[in-house]
Amino acid sequence: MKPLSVVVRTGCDIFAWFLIIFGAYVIIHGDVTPGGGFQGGAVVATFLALLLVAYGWNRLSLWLNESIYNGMLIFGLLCFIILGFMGMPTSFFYNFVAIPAAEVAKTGHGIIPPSGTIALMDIAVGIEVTGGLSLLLIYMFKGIHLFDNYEIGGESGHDR
Amino acid sequence: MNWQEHLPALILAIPLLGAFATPLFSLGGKTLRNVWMVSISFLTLVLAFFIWKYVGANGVMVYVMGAEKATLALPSGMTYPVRIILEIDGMSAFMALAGSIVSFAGAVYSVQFMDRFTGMNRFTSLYFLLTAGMLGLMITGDLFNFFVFLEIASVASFGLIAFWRDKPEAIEASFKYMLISQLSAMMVLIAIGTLYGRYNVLNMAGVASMLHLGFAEKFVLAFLVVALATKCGTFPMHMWMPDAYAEAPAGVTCLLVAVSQASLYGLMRVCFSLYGATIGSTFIPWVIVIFGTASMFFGVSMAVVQHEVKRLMGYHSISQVGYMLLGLGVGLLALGNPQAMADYGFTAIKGGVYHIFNYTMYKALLFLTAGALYYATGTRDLDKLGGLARKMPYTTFMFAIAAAAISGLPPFNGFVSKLLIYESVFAVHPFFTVAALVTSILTLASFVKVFQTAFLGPEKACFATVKEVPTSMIMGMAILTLAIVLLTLFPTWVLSNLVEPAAKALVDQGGYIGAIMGGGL
Amino acid sequence: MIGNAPFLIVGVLFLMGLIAVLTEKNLVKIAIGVSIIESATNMFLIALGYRSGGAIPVRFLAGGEKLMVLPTPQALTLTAIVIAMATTALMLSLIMLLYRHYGTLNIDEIRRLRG
Amino acid sequence: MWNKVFTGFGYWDVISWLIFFFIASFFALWLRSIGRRDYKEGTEQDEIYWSGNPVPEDGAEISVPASSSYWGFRKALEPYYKVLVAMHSGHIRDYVGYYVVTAALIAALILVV
Repeated sequence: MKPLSVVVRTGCDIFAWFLIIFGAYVIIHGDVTPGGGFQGGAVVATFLALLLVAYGWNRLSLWLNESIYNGMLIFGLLCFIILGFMGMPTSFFYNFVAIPAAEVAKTGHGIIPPSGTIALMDIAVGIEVTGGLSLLLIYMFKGIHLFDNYEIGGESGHDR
Repeated sequence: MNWQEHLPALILAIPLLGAFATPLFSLGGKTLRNVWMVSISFLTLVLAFFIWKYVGANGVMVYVMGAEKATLALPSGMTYPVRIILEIDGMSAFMALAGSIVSFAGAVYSVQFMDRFTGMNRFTSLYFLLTAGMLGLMITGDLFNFFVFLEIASVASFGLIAFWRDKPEAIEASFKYMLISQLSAMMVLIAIGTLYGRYNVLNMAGVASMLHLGFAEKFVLAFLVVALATKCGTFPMHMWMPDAYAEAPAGVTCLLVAVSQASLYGLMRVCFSLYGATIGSTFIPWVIVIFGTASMFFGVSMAVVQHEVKRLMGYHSISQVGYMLLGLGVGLLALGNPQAMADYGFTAIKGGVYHIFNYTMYKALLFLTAGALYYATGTRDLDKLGGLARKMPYTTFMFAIAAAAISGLPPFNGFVSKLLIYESVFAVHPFFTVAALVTSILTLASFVKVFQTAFLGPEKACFATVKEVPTSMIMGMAILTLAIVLLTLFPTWVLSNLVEPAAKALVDQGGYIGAIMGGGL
Repeated sequence: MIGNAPFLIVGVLFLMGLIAVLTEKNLVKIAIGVSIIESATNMFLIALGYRSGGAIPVRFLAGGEKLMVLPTPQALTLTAIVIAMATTALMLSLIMLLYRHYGTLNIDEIRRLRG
Repeated sequence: MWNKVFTGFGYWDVISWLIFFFIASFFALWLRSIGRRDYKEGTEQDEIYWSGNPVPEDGAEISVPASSSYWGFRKALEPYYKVLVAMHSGHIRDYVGYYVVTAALIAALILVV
């Protein structure tokens, strides 16, 4: 796939970074506004989609590091389940950092009660989805050239 | 705080943790990942065993996710249960025990069976996701959660069936399964949505306590029965099953057997606990009985003419699922009538439930031996195999035990559950018993064929270098063989301690509702 | 009854998806059919969510005499969308692999497993 | 633990079956041990009889393939198997069709019955 024209590339260069900011905004405010981890993560993953379309795989693969996305995937998932485990003495997924509504009213934190682990889990899911969807894009793009390098059946050992 | 209260959450959380942490552990090399795989699935087995002990001693277990008190379903005077609630009664504990035994055996087996392939991190993660999805299906008490776990199990199994991605048949089987499975999952979701629209509750016990049979509920019942029957492989919708079972790696196929049992469990849960006495006419029980008889007979008659060993066994799974549907359907037929229930209904349910456990064990073992056959020889075609009994003595021995058990030869465990089913469905109509007996004979015939062509006969020159399979594969098979032998030797203990509590819990709709809604209907 | 219009559309969409799955030969079109069925299901859940006289389930906007509708169907729909996205991605990947192996997207030629 | 399993119409007892098997195998082994006295190892008696022809080296030439077993059964039930195999056509659209038809049938019938 050849890179697109310089106008498209410049446009994508500019907007791709704003997409990350917007996605991060959606992730972080996921507990109080519409949106959340998955939606924000999907928006962040659009960053890679834009660059992939604008530059093509050959240019992109020069500086793309897959293991970062892999790491994000694992980190997000582990954060999520560990946050679940941390509520364990009470119950699994218990919201252990939340401040009870009565105390919020006393101290006057504002109209939004702090949501505790929900916000943290939202961020964890956002990180995970970012990694996962970006990896999905990368793998599906690679899949176009999947068997170009080796014969079908290169992996031996099972019957055919 | 009693740690045993948290068992229902732990049995889901541990396989999920196993799945999520696998990439981390596979950084440490192959050995560490294999140790991780086996130890996590062993931990799951231990947890399932504890749950079964706890439920046997203390009755229904309830776990509220994220609540201030994990065992309190309705805090502070609420009328409806709102959180995700896990509910484990005898039946769920029984199914979870069976499923986690198979999962452990498959994990041990896969260590050396999958040794030669790349992408094992993903394999291990998906394997645990499949285990978690299966256990979630079995222990959840929430309808939407049921759908989510159904989808987790489905997506993981699509990935695992297509794991040998350079093999066209595997991709094809996975795609076919995916299409059927997505359609049925969407029907399940529409049914669940309708129930939510009618009753504003997603909890199974909550819905069951309010359910009254109307137009929408009848539709919901039809949709749920058809969709879940498809997922467990019932006759007119079974075509994905031999494809998927034949093409998946053997360690996965053995887990897929347990996953299809989880769908069967879902079907039974819908019929017995969600609808129960309000099921209305005898239409749905008859549908299940007819489904059962049809899948039993047509499945086995397709199996007799197959010449590919795993495909043959895939057709046998259809016919064996038919037995369970027959037994449980007859039980459902007798549900409204206490006299019939005492006469034959409860025996039929016991037979069906016992057959679930037996089937899970011996069918998983059969798939593992088939995997061992083509690990050693590199082919699955029975026309090419032959004379392997002297080369692979352990595999032969375990295959013989499993084949005798599935054909219902006395004294093996398959006979006991089949006997219970034969003698109880006889009371409904003798035709069903005749069909079941013919099916049993045809099963024996096709396994005699497999045994004769694969293991007996003169040794072939092309298999001169064949050796017995490696240790971990034999260990995996030995676990299931041990389970079969124990089930064979202690049928009374198994019936009174494993099967009867499960069957009682399945019939006892009031107990299932009461555990969450607090006291009776 | 304009209130029932969403359910009518759900039925029409579901049938459209089903017809696409049953009659189309191209694998990608079948995948689109499955996506249409998934959209129909999601729309069904969303349509269930609103009860007449309720307020939308956002915390700032509720209050006063208007009661907030329970946001459960929205949560269900989001979960269903996530799952649908996963299966769609997997389905498209499988279609790519099928095309690689069989050299065709015609579903009638992809039938090595039969009998 | 060693009790019988009552089914309502009969019972099942694994121990009596095992005892039966032991007795049966004892008799079988006893009969075998008194077998033919005129058998000698390493003579002509050891050789395989294959219709008077020399036995092939490779076992693959004298084994019966799985596709040939139960030939008569399949031949007798040919019309039945024709229909049944035609059902498993490999067309995914057929499979989805069976599913949709069954679902529609049951959903329609449950309202009537």
